[in-house]
Amino acid sequence: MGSSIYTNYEEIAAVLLFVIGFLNLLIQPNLVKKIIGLDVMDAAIYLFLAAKGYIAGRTAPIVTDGILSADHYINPIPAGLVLTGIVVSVSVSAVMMALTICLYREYRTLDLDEILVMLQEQETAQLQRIQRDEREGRSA
Amino acid sequence: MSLIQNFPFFTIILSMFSGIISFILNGKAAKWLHLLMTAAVLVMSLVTLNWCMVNNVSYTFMMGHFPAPWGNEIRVGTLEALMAVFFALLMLLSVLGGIANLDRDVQDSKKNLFYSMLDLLMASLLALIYTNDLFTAYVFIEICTLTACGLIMIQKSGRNYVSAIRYMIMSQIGSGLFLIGLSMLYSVTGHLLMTPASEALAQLAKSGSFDVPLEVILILMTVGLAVKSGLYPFHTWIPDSYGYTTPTSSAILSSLVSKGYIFLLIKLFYRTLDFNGLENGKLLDILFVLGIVGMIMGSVDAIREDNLRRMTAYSSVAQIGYIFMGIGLGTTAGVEAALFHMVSHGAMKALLFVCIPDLVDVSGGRADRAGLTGAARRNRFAGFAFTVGAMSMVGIPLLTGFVSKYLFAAAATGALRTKMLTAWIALAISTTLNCVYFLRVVLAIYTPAPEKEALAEGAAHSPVERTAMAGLIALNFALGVASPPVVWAIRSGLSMFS
Amino acid sequence: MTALRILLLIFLIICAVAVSFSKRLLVSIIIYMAFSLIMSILWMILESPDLAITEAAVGAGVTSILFFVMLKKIQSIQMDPDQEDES
Amino acid sequence: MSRPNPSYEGSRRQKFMQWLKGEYDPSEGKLETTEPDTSLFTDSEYHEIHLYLRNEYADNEEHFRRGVRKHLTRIQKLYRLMAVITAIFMTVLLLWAVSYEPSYGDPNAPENNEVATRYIEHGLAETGAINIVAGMILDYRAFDTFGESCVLFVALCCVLILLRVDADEEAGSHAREAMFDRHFEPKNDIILQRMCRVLVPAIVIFGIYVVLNGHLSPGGGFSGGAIIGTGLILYLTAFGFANTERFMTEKVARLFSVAALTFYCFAKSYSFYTGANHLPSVISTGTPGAILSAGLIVYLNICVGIVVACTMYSFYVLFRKGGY
Repeated sequence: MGSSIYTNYEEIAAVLLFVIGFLNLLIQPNLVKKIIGLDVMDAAIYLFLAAKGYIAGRTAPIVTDGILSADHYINPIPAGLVLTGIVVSVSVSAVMMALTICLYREYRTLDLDEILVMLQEQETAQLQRIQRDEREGRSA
Repeated sequence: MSLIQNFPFFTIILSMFSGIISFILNGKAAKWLHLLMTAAVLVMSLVTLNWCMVNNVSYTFMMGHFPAPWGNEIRVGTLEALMAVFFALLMLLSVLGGIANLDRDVQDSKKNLFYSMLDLLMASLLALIYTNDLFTAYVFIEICTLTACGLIMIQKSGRNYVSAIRYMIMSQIGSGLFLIGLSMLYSVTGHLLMTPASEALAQLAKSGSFDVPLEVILILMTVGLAVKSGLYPFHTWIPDSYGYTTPTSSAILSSLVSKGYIFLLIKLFYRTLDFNGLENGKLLDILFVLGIVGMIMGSVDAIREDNLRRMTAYSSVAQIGYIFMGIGLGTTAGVEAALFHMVSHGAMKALLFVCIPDLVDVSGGRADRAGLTGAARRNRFAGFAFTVGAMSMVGIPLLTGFVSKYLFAAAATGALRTKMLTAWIALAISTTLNCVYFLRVVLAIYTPAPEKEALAEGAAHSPVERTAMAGLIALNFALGVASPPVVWAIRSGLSMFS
Repeated sequence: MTALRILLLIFLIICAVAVSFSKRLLVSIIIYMAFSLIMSILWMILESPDLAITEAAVGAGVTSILFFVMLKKIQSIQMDPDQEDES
Repeated sequence: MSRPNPSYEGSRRQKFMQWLKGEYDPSEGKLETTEPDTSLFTDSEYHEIHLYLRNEYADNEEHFRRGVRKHLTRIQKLYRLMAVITAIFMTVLLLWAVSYEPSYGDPNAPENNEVATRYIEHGLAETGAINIVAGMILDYRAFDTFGESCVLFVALCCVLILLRVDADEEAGSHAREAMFDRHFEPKNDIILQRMCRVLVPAIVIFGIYVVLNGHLSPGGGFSGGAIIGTGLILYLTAFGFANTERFMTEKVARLFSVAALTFYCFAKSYSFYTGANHLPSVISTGTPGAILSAGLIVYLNICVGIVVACTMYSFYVLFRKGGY
């Protein structure tokens, strides 16, 4: 382990949040919580980036009093990247929410595992119906 | 700077603009706009390819007024132009090949949205091919993911919603891993453009600082892109997503979208993460092993599957395995073979996905093997197309699948001894398994089934679809017979790639 | 300042865990809203006012509204008598 | 169908073939089936019994359901275990990497290099924007930001495909959606309406201020657009569709979004084209600090603001009613 682990609280929190979001996204059966997990995961990455841009004792990158020295402002790049990223994550969650509504309308449940069971049932039943028809068709 | 050098930029902007404009057009106009746009992209990419090959240079194109470490830029070379040509060609043929099905499957009021998505997908693929900036790559990866999700759910049914949401979940995990890798890369190098970042990385490697983050970055970015392209243990979303949508979507998803991510990965390896340095690491070995496992397990899953479209989707898992195996060999020849296979797999899979619905149509909607008996006798042209695609997948000489298998086998000779033997054995096993499941279907569709003759009557024959299928068949033969120029172009493009 | 930072970070993690363990979806969404607001304060501390204002408008504002409207929609589908008869 | 070889049933070969074909027997391990004594029946009788039994079991919904569920639960348990292991592995990996990263607030960290320095020191002269972040995302790295607007646009397309109720939808969907929407309609809530009369103009004006001052102060097209969108949504919740549709219909939203994106596309293409070909650009940066300064940035912010406001409002409306 390196020494930065004692100073980089934001990054450590970001890693923990990333993993919490990741687990929510993967093993929560509920679709709404999955989407929140996705948002938490994205927010964690943005926290990581923003913490990277911070420099102790400097101010936000908005020119004040005409000072144009790099020693006076924090790094503007991470902020720009995060700004772009937030838009992307909103778009993605909106699409997932729309999909959730459609899935609910179709299957009457928000539980993805339940939905998968229903799908499997439908599929197997269809297959068996086809096979049965065929058998009866042939024996007749 | 000559006008021709602007063409890659024009193709990206043109496809984005047509995507935006399609939003207020009606379905028919949007369709024509899409076809014209793809044709224009194809022509412009061909001109660019010609220019690059004649001058034998690659150049960077500034997106704005600021040069490399400050502004965005794209980079154009023979390899990029070649990929753009093939992507545009396959897009055009896939859309034309499924056009009758599209008219049936997509609601009239949503056609313009569908074509808008296709245009933006083309734009994002072109941007992924050309971009020289990591963050631009991330943004366009997201466009690619969302449009692909739109293509899956365009045919509204519960099953497609489920596959779309599973696709989104897996893809978002991939994007998340890629983005956190990207943030770490930025935090240790301070650059987002590929070339300056790689210079900074070379300095870091020399000074020995940040060794641990560098390794983790490499793992995160590679795994992220591998998840998105569907490498073996992350492939669970593939069969559902490819298996049930409209055929054009399946063809585009399997032959273009996943290839875009793999191309980006190769570019990352070459431009930023130092491919030659990678040979010493374990990462390529892991990719190689996963590729091999994917080649075999994908084929086994395909054998177990009875539904023809799902079987073809599983075979895509195997083919992605081939590509990663080629990259994992760790030699330039391996990457060349992988790149050629990206093109040739695109041609084969587009053909298969486009012709399968025609066979299903003349079998009363049945896609299982028993139901398809005699389908090729009822629709001879589609049967022939399927046979060509299947033969190509198996690797019969004169067809493109043979060339890529040959290239893989030849590339393996240059690799380490253990890798060489493993690759050869895996190729042999995978080819045998390919034979089993494809020839089984070919035999089934040619088995006479007189009692089903009546099913052929209602089936529609669309001349446009047939022309597109003929085009794909010709492409398969052309890549098989006249492969040397393509291989030469890939080779020369790869030499100026990094 | 360091103490405040650490406190906010701990709040963030508590919120994220609470989202996954809360029984009711409405509660999870409100906790997510709180998560976004804390995030926006943190970004203020990290000297990125652009991000803070965006997160406050988007994360705590629009995304949460969309979540609420989605829940409401799901409830109204649930209450729909016609569909119940069909299924 | 020929009679199966008795020694074949239950043999390893048969199990392998079943596995190979991907067949799944839902009654596996649950039912004791005894083969009928074949000597008692003729071939055709045997066949009939066989068929009957198989149909019985296939139709036995409850058995079948439980079988499928058990099969899937087994997969899910494995999947969860894998996910947890991956997560633990990832935590360790990431923490390990973080511990070697540059430390917090370090001015000598590698990312504070010539790129960031130029953005700060020359940003005002080259882009004219006082807010350096705005100058960076809309001028230096404008291609990303154009892509970002397109992501929002694609998301809007996806939601439209999923939720818009069109004329060619199955009959009755419109009526059903309208009925669902009654759950949302306020019953002319006087408190809400009075508050909105005060709040909505303030919110919208604040949003417009944030958009127009994107290059001078924190904020910009995206946050301002989101604020305007929220204001519109509040107005809609208070006064209902009948009032909002006087000025905000689907056509308006669509035309505004497309016009804004088209302007964005052309403006940026012009700047990319002149930049790459080293042609002189007619766009001047103006006096720093004025509203109409910073070249294209203020116009691009307005475009982004329009797109975002329309998109957010459309999301809300589509989620609620599936159309305007």
